[in-house]
Amino acid sequence: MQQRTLPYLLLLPATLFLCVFFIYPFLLVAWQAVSQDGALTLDHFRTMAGHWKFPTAFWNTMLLALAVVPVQLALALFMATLVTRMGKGRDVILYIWTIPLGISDLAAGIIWLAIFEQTGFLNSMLSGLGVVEQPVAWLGYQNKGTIFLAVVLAEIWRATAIVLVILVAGMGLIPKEYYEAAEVFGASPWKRFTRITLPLLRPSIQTALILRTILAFEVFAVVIALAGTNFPVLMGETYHWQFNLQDRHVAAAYALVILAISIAFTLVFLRTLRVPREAQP
Amino acid sequence: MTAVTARETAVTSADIRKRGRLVFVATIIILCAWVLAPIYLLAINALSSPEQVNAFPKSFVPGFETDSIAFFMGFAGVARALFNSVLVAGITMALSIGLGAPAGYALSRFDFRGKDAFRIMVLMTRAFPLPLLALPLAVMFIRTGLDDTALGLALVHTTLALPFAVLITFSLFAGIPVELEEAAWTLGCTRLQAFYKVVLPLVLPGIAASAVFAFVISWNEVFAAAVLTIENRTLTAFLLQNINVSPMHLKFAGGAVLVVPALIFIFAVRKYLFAMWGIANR
Amino acid sequence: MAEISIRNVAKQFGDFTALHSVDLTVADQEFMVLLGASGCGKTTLLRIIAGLETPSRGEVWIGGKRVDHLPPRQRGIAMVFQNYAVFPHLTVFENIAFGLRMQKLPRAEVDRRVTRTAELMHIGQLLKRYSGQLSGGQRQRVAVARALAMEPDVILMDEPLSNLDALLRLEMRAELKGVLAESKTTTIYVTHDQVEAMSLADRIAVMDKGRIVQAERPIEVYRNPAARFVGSFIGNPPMNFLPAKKGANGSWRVAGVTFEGPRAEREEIAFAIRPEDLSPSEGGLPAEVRVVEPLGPHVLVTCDVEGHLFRAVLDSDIVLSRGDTVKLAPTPDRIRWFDPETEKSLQHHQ
Amino acid sequence: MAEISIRNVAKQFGDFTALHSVDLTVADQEFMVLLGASGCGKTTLLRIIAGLETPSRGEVWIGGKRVDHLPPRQRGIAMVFQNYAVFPHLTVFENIAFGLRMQKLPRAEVDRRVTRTAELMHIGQLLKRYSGQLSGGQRQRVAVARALAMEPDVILMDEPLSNLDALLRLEMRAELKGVLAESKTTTIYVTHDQVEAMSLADRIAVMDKGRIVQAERPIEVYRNPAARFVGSFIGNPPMNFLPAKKGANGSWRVAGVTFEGPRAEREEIAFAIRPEDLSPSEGGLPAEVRVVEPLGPHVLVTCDVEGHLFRAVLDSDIVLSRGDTVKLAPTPDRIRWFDPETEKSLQHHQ
Amino acid sequence: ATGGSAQADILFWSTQAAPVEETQAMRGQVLSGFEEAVDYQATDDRGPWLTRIEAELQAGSGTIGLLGALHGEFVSLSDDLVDLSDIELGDVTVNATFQQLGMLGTGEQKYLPWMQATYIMAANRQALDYLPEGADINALTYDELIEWARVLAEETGGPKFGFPAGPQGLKHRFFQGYLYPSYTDSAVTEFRSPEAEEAWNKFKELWQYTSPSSTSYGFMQEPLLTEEVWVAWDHTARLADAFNQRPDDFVAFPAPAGPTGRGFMPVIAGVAIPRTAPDTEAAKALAAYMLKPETQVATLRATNFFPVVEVDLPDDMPASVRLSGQAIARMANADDANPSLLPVGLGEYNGKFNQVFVDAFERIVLAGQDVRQVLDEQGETLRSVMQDSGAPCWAPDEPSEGACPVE
Ligand SMILES: Nc1ncnc2c1ncn2[C@@H]1O[C@H](COP(=O)(O)OP(=O)(O)OP(=O)(O)O)[C@@H](O)[C@H]1O
Ligand SMILES: Nc1ncnc2c1ncn2[C@@H]1O[C@H](COP(=O)(O)OP(=O)(O)OP(=O)(O)O)[C@@H](O)[C@H]1O
Ligand SMILES: [Mg+2]
Ligand SMILES: [Mg+2]
Repeated sequence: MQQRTLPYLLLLPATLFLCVFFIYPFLLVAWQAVSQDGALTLDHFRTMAGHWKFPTAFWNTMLLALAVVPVQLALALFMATLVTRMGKGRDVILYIWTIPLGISDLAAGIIWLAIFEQTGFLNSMLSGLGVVEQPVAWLGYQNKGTIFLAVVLAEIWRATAIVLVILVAGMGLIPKEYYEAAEVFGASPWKRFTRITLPLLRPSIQTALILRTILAFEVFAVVIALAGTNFPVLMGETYHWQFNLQDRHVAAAYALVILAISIAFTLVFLRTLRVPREAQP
Repeated sequence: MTAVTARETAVTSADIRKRGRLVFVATIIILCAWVLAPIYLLAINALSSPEQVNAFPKSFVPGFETDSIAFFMGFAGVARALFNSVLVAGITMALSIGLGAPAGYALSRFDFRGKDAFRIMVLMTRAFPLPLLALPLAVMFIRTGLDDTALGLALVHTTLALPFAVLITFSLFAGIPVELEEAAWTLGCTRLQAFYKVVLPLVLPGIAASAVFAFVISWNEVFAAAVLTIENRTLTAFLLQNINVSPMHLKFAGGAVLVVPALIFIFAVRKYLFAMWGIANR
Repeated sequence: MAEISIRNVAKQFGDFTALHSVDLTVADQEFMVLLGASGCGKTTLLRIIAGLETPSRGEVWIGGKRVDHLPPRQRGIAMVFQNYAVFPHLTVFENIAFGLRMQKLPRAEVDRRVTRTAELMHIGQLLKRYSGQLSGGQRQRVAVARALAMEPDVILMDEPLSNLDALLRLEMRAELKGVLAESKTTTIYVTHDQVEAMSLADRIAVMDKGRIVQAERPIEVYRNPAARFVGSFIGNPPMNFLPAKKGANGSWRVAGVTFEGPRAEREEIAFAIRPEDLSPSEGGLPAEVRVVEPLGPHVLVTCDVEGHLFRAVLDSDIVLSRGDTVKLAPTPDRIRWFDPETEKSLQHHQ
Repeated sequence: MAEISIRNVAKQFGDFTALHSVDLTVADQEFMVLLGASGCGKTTLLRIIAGLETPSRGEVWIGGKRVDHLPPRQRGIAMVFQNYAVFPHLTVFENIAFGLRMQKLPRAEVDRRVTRTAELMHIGQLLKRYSGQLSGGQRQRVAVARALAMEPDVILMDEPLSNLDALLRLEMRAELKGVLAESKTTTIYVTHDQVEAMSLADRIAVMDKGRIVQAERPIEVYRNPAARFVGSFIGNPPMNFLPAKKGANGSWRVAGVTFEGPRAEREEIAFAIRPEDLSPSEGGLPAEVRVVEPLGPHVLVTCDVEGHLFRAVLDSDIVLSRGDTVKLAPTPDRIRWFDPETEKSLQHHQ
Repeated sequence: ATGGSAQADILFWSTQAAPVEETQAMRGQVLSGFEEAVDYQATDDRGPWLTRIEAELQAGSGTIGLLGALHGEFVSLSDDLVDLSDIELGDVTVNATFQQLGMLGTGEQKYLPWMQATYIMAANRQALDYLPEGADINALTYDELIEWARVLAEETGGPKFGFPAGPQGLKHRFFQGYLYPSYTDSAVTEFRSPEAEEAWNKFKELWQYTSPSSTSYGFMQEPLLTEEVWVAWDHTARLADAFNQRPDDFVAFPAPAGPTGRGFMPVIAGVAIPRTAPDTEAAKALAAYMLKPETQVATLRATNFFPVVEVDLPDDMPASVRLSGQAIARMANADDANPSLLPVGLGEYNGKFNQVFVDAFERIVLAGQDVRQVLDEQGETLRSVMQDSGAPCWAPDEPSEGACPVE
C-alpha cells in the first residue's frame, strides 16, 4: 500500500522544516565560501589553509575529538552497564550522572576554569596538602599538555552524560532473555557485554558516536574558557574570522571544513556500525 | 569434583561476590563524586562573597552569602525571561519530537532511497556552526515577522535539537520488535495509532531523552537567543551572554542561576528517561 | 459473509520462495485448519491474509472484496501470533481491551468482553499483571483472548494453544470451537497437533513446501490422503509406505505378499497403510521388531519390513520384544496406493 | 556425575508463590520430564536450577555440589528457553556456536559440532540465516541445537518441540533421546505433550500449583496416579471421575452400578477410570452421549453419567450419535479410587 | 526600562558596559533619567551584536534605535549609519579630536563620541618594595618595568607581572598604541623596522617575567585581586573592580616610556543610529541625552569610562575614577607623552588589522618564532590590509597620500 510513500511522508515534515531553516541559510553561507563578488573562487579556502593557525586548529580539533570521544564512549558504556546492574537507588544515581547534561558549555567552562586557574581549586587543594609550594599555572601557555588535559577533562565531564542517556535508553530495550541465554551458555559478564550488549546496542552506539563526534568538532566555549587562544580549534577560528576579522568568506570556508570532517566521520560510523535489516529484532 | 572443593568454590565465590559488590559500590561513588565535585565547586562560589571567590587558597565550604545570586534574582525582567526560556524550550521540545520522532520511525522501519541522504542532511544541521547561519536566519525572521518571538527562536533551536530527536528515536525504534506493531494493526490500529499506542510508550526513554536534549539545548543556547530576541529575551541571553566579562563571583552566580532550572527539568523527567517495560519477558 | 479466497498467491523472500502459487478458499463461518511441516509457509500465508506481508503475486479476497491493498485493520480480521506479541507495556486487561478500545466501544462493553474472554481463557485472575509476569502458556492465552475479544469476521490463529498443557488445551479447544461457531467467525487455524486438527476442523488444508496439497474434511484427509506427503505427515505415527511391484492380473506384490490394487502403467508403485490398520495375523507382511514403545493403551511397534521402516500400533496386550518377527496384516479397505513419481494418490477421487 | 537435587525450594514473586517447597532429585543421566498445567511453575523451577532466578528458600545441588551461589555459566548446564531466546544479531551458525566459542573450543571442533547438531535438527541449510528469517519452528530448533552443541552435563529443555509438526517432532524426539543418552546427559524436559512425556521419560514429575505431586516412571504415573490431579491431568482425554457411595460389604455404588473397592472410612469416595478402559457392554455405567468426535482410528465419546462429564474412547466402528444411551463397562483392574478430601489415591503404594 | 517593557522602548544596542553590574547600572542609573523608556542591551560578544545589526540592515527594517560601540566597531558599519551632525547638543562641548574621529573619514558625523577610556598600569602596593633603584613609578621606562618584573619574579617565587593576553584581552591595543609608538613612533609604517624588532625583543624579555596564566586573562582586575599578579597593564574599566574593592591596596600609574616616548592610546566609544532605526528622532534625542554632562558623570560611575565632554567631576567619585583619573592625567601630561589615535578608515579590515598584531604576538612570544621572519611575514599581511582598505596613516604615523605604507 503506502509502504513506498509512507517513509517519505514521515520524513516530509522534518525535511521541509530543515529546508527552510537550515538548507536555505546554509546554501547562502556556503555560497560565500566559494564565491567572491558573485564569481566562483577557491581563494577563501586558500586564505584559510594558508593562515598559520589553520593546521594547528585543524589538528587540535582532531586530537581533541580523538581523545575525548572514545573515552566518553567507554566511560558511558561502563556507567550504563553499572546502571543496569543497580537495584535500589538507581534513579538517584542516574540522575546524578546526568546532571552535567543540564549545564551549558559556557557554564562548564567557568566551572573548570575555577578549578584549573592559578588561584583555583586545584591549586588550593594541592597547596593545602603541601604538594606544591607555589600555585602551578596549569593553563599557562607553556603547559600545552596540561591545557589539553584540562580541556579533555572538562569535555569528558560535560558531555559524557549525553552518551550515557542514549546508551542507557538503548540498553533498556535489550530483552533480558538474551543475557540469560548468554549466561547459561557460559558467557562471563565481559563476554556478555561484548557479545550481546555491544552488538544489540549498535544503533544506540552509532547515534551516540555520531552526535558526540559532531559536537566534538564544534567544541568552542570550553576551549576558549580554559585555553584562550593557546589552543586554537576550528570552531574558534570560524568565529574569529566571522566576527573579529569580519571575513565571512573565510569563516564560511572554515565552517565547510568542519562540516566536511563531520560528514566524513558520520559516514564511517554509518557504514561500520550498520545493522543489517535481517539482523534486527 | 569432590565435595570439599565444591564447598571451597562456594566459599570463594561468595567472597568474590562480596568483594565485587564493594568494588561496584565504590566505583559508583567515585563516579558520582566526579560528577558532583565540579557542581559543588560551582555552588561554593555562587554562595560566597566576592572576596571569598577571589581568595587563595580557596575555601572548600561555601560562605553562604547569597548576595551574588540575589543580584541576579533582583534583575528586573528575570521572571519574564525565565518564562520566555521555558516557553521557547517547550516549543522546541514539542517541535523536535513532533518532527523528529516520525522521521526516526521511518529510518528504523523502512529501507528506501535517500535514507542516508536524509540522515546526512539532519546531521549537517548539527555539524554546521550556528553563528554563521544566524545572519541569514535573522534576516529571514525580520522579514517574516518571526523575529523576537518565542516561536521564531524555538524554530532555530529546533534545528539544533532535531538531529538528536531523529537519531535517538531512530536507534531506539530499531530495538522495538515489529511484531508488536503488527499485532496492533491487526487489532484495528492505523499505523499512526499503532505508533502512538504501542511504539511510543515503549520508546518512552528515547522520547524523554530527546525531550531533555531539546530542552537543554534550547535552554543553554545563547547566540541565536541573543540575536533573535530583544523584548522576549530568554533567561540565557538575558544573563549568560555577558557572563564571560563579568566578575568572578557573578559568573558563578549567573552560572548557578541558569543551571538550576535545567536540573529541575531533568529531575522531573528522569523517570521516563529510564522507564523500562521489560520488553524482555522477565 | 466473510469468505476468504486466496488466489494464486506466491511469496518470495529474496531468493527463497516461501509460497508457490497457493489457492485456497475458506467458506464463510468455516473452520479451516492449516497443517504442514515446520517452515512450509503457514505463518507466511496467514500474514499475507492479514495484510502484514505483501504477496509477491496473487490476490487475497475476504468477504467478496479484494483486500490486497487494504491495511490489516480494514480487513476485519484478528490474529493470534505464533509468538504472542503481547504488549509488554500493558496489563493483561489492557492487552485484551486493546482492539476494543480501538473500536471505541463503550467502557461497559469493553469490560464485559474482556472479562468474558479472559474467563474463557482462564486468565481472569491475571488481568492486572504485565506480560513479564506471566508464564508462557498464560501469555499465549492472553494473545488468544485479545483476538477473540474483537469478535472479528475472520480470525487467524497461529498455533494458539501450542504452549498449553493437554488438559487445558482440550478445554480451550472446545471453548474456542463453541465461541467461534456461535459468533459465526471464519477461522484459519494453524496447528501441529493432529488431534486438535481433526477435532476442530471443518476442513484441513495440508501444506507442503509452500504449496497446498489437499484441503478436505478431516476424515478424508486422514483416510484418503491426496498425496504421499499427506499420508506421511498426518497420523501419528504416520502412514507406512512400501514399494509394490507389478504382479499378475493387475495385482501388486508387497514384501512378498500379493494385494489387489489399482490399474497403473507403472512397474512399481507405493503401497500405503496406517499403523493402526494393521493387526498380527498369518499371511500378513513379515516384520522384524526393532523398538516397542508403550503409548498408554497401545504399543507402538517399530519394525523392519524388507529393509523399510514400518510402524504398527497394536493393542498393548500383545507382548513383543526386539528381534521378534511378526506378521502384520493390513485391513484391506484401508490400503492406499501412490504414484512414486508424482507422489499423488492412485485412487483419489480428485 | 551430574545428579540434580532440589531441596525444599520455594519461590515467591511478590505476594504470589510460584513454587511451594519443591523437592526433586534427578539421577545422573536420567531423563526427567516435567509435566504440569500452564502456570504451575515449571519454567520457574528450570530457571532456578539454571541459576537465572534465585530461590526464595531452599537449595539446589548439581553433581553433588551446592550451586545456589554459582552463576549459571559455572553450573555446567545448557538450556532451551521456552521462547527460544535466539540471538537476533547472530546467524544460525553463530547462535549454535555461541556456547562453544565461550568455551574457546578450536575452530574445527566448533564447526564440527555446529554442523552436526544443525543436521540433527534439520536446520543444516539455514546456517547463514538470521533468526528474523526463520519460521517459529525453525527458530525453536536453533534453540535446541544451541543447547545440544554444548554437550553439557545437564540440559534443561522448556517445551523444546512445542512448535514443531507431529512428524518432525517424532523424529526430533527420537534423535534427542538418542543423543542425550549417548552423551550421558542428565535432562529435565518440560513438555505438555503427554505422548512425548511417556515416550521420552525415565521418570515423569507432575507438578500442580507449585508443588511436585508425583515423580515416577511413566507407566506408573499413567496407571497409578498418586493424586486425583495426576489422573485428571495425564491422559488425553483425562481420567473420568465419578462419586462412589459406600454400599454393602465394602463395595461401592457408582451411578447405580456396584464395584469392589478399597476399604475406607468415608461414606463417599471417588471412582476413576480412563476413557480408553471402557467398552460398551451390558452392565456398564449408563451414559448419555453428548458429543462424538472422530480421532482417526477411534472416536471420543463425551457423555453424561448421572450429571457428570464422562468420556470414553471407543473403536470407531461403533456408531453412536448425540442423545443415544450406551452402557460403558470399565476394565476392572484399571479402576482407581481417590479420597475426595485429600485427593490422594486410595491404593497407591506410596 | 529593562528587559521587557512597552513596545515603544528605544533599543540601545551596545557592546560596552557589558558586564552585568555595569549593564544594571546603565539601566538603573544612567538611562532611567531619559524621558522615554530605553531598553539597554549590551553584549561583549561581538558575534550577536554584529549579526543582529547586520541582519536588520539587510532586512531593511529593524528595532535597534541606538548603537553603542567602540570606534573600531563602527568602522565596518559606516555606510549604514545616519548622519548625526544635526543633533542639537546645546552648550555641551565635545572633545573635538574625538568628534573628528566620529566622522570615520567621511563628511558625515557617523557617530557621536560617547565616552572614553585608556589603558594604564596598576600595581599592588606590595610590589612597590621591589621597584628598581631610582625608578619613578610615574615615569617608568620599559627597561625599568622589565627589571621590576624580573626582581618580582625572582624574589617572590613566581612571575608577578600580568598582561591581558586571553581571548577577551585587549593585547593588540598594547602593541598598536603602547609598544610600537614607544619604540618606533609609528604603528604601521615602521611595522618591520629594526626598532620594531627591538621592541618585540624587549617584550619577549618582559614576557619571561610575566605570569604564564596571562594567556587566559581577559580582565586584569581579577588576577590583581587574587594577587596572582601584582603589576598589570589594562583598560581602565577592566581594572576598576580592583581599585574599588581595595582602593588602599592598589596604585595606578602611567604606561612606561620607550626610546620614542610614552606611547598611549585612548579608547573611544560612540553612539550611532543605524538607517533602519524605527524612530530616528527619538534615537537622536537619546544620543543627545547621552552627551549631557550629568549623564556623562553617571556613565563614568556606571562604567568607569570617562566623559568626552567638558564636565566638572564631583568629589564623591568611586576610588577607581580617582585612581585612574590621576594616572591618566600624569600619562597625558608627561613630557614624553606620545599619544596614538585609533585607526581610521580601515572599514571592515579593522579586525584583520588587529589580527596582524595579535598574530605577531602569538608567533613571536608564544610560539617563539624568529622575530625578523615573523615581522616580515606579518608586515606583508599588514601591507595588504592597508592596501585593500586604502586607509591613510594616522598618528603617530606621518600622514600619507593614499594607503598608509609599510616600509
Ligand atoms: N515476575 C512474575 N511476577 C509474578 N508472577 C509471576 C512472575 N513470573 C511468573 N509468575 C507466575 O508464576 C507462575 C509460574 O510461572 P511459570 O512460568 O513457571 O509457569 P510454567 O509452568 O512454565 O507455565 P507454562 O506452561 O504456561 O509456561 C505463573 O502462574 C506465573 O503467572
Ligand atoms: N524474512 C525471511 N527471509 C527469508 N526466509 C524467510 C523469511 N521469513 C520466513 N522465511 C522462510 O520461509 C519459510 C516459511 O516460513 P513460515 O514462517 O511461513 O513457516 P511456518 O510454516 O509458519 O513454520 P513453523 O511451523 O515452523 O512456524 C521458512 O522456511 C522460513 O525459513
Ligand atoms: Mg509459523
Ligand atoms: Mg513455562
